Amino acid sequence: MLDKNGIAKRIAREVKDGYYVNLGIGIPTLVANFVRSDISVEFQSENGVLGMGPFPYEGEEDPDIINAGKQTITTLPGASFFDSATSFGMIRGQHVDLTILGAMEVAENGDIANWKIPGKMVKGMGGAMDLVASAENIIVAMMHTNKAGKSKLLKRCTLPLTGVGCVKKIVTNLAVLEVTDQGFKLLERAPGISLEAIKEATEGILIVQDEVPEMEI
Amino acid sequence: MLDKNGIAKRIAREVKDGYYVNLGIGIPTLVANFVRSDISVEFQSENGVLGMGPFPYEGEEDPDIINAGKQTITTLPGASFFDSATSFGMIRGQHVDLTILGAMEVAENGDIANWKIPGKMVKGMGGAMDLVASAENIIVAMMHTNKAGKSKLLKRCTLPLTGVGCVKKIVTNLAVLEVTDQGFKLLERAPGISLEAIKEATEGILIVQDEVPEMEI
Amino acid sequence: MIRKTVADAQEALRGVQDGMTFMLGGFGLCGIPENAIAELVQLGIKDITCISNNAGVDDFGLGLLLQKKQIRKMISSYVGENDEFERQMLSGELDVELTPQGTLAEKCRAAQAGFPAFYTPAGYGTEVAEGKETREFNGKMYVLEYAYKSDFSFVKAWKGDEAGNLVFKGTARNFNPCMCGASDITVAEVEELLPAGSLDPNEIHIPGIFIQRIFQGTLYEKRIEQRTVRKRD
Amino acid sequence: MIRKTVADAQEALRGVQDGMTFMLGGFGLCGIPENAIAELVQLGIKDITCISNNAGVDDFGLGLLLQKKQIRKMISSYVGENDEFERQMLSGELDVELTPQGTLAEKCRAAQAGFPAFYTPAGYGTEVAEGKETREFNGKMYVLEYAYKSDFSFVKAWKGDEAGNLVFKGTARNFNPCMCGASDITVAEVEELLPAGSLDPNEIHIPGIFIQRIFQGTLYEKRIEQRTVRKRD
Repeated sequence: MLDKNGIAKRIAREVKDGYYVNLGIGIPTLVANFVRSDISVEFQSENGVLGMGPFPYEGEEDPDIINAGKQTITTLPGASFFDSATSFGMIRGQHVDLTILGAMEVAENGDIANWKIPGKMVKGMGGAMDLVASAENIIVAMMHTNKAGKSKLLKRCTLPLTGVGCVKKIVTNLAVLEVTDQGFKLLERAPGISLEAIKEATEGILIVQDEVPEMEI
Repeated sequence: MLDKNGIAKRIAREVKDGYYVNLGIGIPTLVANFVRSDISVEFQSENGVLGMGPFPYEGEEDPDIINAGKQTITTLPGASFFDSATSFGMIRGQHVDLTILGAMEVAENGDIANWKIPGKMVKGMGGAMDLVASAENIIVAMMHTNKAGKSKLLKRCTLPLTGVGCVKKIVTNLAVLEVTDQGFKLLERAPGISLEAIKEATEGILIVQDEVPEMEI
Repeated sequence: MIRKTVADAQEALRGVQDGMTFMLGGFGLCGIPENAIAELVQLGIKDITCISNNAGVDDFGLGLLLQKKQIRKMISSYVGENDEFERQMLSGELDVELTPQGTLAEKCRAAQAGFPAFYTPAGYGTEVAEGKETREFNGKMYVLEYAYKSDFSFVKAWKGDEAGNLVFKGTARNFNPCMCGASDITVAEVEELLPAGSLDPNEIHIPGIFIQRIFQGTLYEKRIEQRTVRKRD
Repeated sequence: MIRKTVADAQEALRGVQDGMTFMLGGFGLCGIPENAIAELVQLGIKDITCISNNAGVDDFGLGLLLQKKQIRKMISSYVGENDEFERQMLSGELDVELTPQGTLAEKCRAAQAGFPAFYTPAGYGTEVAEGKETREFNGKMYVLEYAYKSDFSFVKAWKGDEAGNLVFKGTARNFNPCMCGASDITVAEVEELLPAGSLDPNEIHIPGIFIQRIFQGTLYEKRIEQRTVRKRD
């Protein structure tokens, strides 16, 4: 079973040379740590920066330079700042090549829910609805099951949706899956995880064809 | 009868302190020369400059700094440059207080035609359609009659329209007129011009109430 | 040059009244109009509707207005990190309208640029689109969203000049430019107020035409929400 | 950092073909992509549709493509100052679509920012709105205009860096920023091409994400259309 860093590490392999990437809060943020150093990638944060670098050295934090998670950051050569309308112009206009975000639920039809638990938690959707409605290439990073052990890969989402039919790929602690017209197609197993364990943890239709290899990470 | 400078001079009196003003090509351009020096006014040109100054001194022309008439210009302290979408955002968003432009025809209902003579001249509307559709305060600067002696203040425009029901005020070589629901209301006569002469040169309904004073310019 | 300078926040906020709708720039606590917020607290204006991406934290930013129960309605995209907010929302004291972040930005920009409404794919098929008009373009579904109408915009810039021209710094830019000229009156507070002619006309982010009043702010705290650092090697 | 640099106009225009639609920046002859135009002449690409505010003059700018009859259709707001243009238009050799200037700018910006269409008051009640959908908002009539689709955008900036970031100068900015990222491929030519990190991230007008190829142009003529000056006192 993968830990959060393991999930991030596997997703990092989906990041290709020349990609502009938007990383959501949580596991997605960790992806930046594992991207190969021999490819060129720029990270966009929807609050208005392209070309994000690592966290600043202690004492060099600038309150005017943060990411969408409100963390202090730095910028790399070639970076730029811009306003929120321009930022979402980049997103809506599909100039960002890859969006990686977390989810509370994903359905076999590609629906995603990640912003609200009625009566319990309402923090808001932030930029997630814009991102999932616009991006051509969306990868969800999440645990396969929730804290109560229930599957997060469902036939239909039970929580209020963030977007419809938009998720293309999911990387969990157990598996890599593709969303197809027929359901979740199992592409890879996490190291040491059996097909049975994945089947058990997946409520939605799971399509298993041929041998399912273990992930390389 | 006023000449072009006279018309510009009279219109300059409509420019108030704190106004952002867009000047069209031709007579409107001359208005800048006659604005009182004790008021603060900024001129916008739709190709992307606010705070236009006078023409440059000989030898100081910069090909990268022009107005919408493609003339080399200078900028004053407080000026800014911006792109065309932002420029028309200013215009459409009614941040420009006064638009002064020329016309080939104006109708008694406020319609204006100034961009095309079918089969003869088609230079295009440039920014005129955006300006007349958006501006709250539009003054037309033109001769009262065309070269053939025909009235340019009509019951209905005969040329393709630039905008509908948008003109508020007209300053010609003969008169100052306001466009009202009832027709052209005569506000002022040019120095030495009789009521009869104005009536004769106006095809549309001319409303004359009380004494009509001579312009002060 | 048309002068937009006023002496201070007090003069800049002249005319604000109970029940008004305000746009406030900032993302989290980054780039928020600290002086305008402090003055709104001071004035005790009530029943405000705030259009702002976030609602501050418990004891800073818009949280200060929430503490005093001056806000009737929040229009935001993200309202986490604020216990008092959550309490007021759950108890029904506070009306909350959550809007996708890109939609929020564009509803401001639409107001600035004279667009009555626009089509965006964000929120299609979700509760955000409930009751809204939708339409297909090129095989994709879009939601019709309307421009905001508001009484005052309060924005914060890095540098500004007497003519109201603004320059922002880093990600403190965020929603501030989109909100300029998007309300009846736009009030800009800046860290450094310069004479006209001090800013390069090429480097101005927001031309002064969008600003009605500008003043130099004081005592900027610029609180950091998530101080993340790395150790030196 | 993602490198966008190519060696020259020849490499930058790889892939252009007969029958394509191009956006070209500039207002009059100010800020036009001189190198890209020269290369299009050189390549002899035919049946082009050009989206550009103006059509150049007889012997410069897009006038060079008109001379060689490479343009099938012009989409512009103003096409005066060009006898060859007028001749081709009146003879029916050239198809011309005239569009209000603000509409033209926004049709580009809409393509850049992923808006399929927008409502503008410009042209309502005129022949420009004939056959187009109209709609009332707040008592005012608007026309529905669609985003452009095009194959290449050719823009000209003052300074640029390897990452494709652009800075424009004066009114040579005009339509150039709106056209970046509004076509499948955006080619930027700059007067000065700098290493990444040379431009202040605050002062970048167009982030490199909107640009696919950038090169340093040569031999800019920057012809002035109306040389207006005043005498020294």
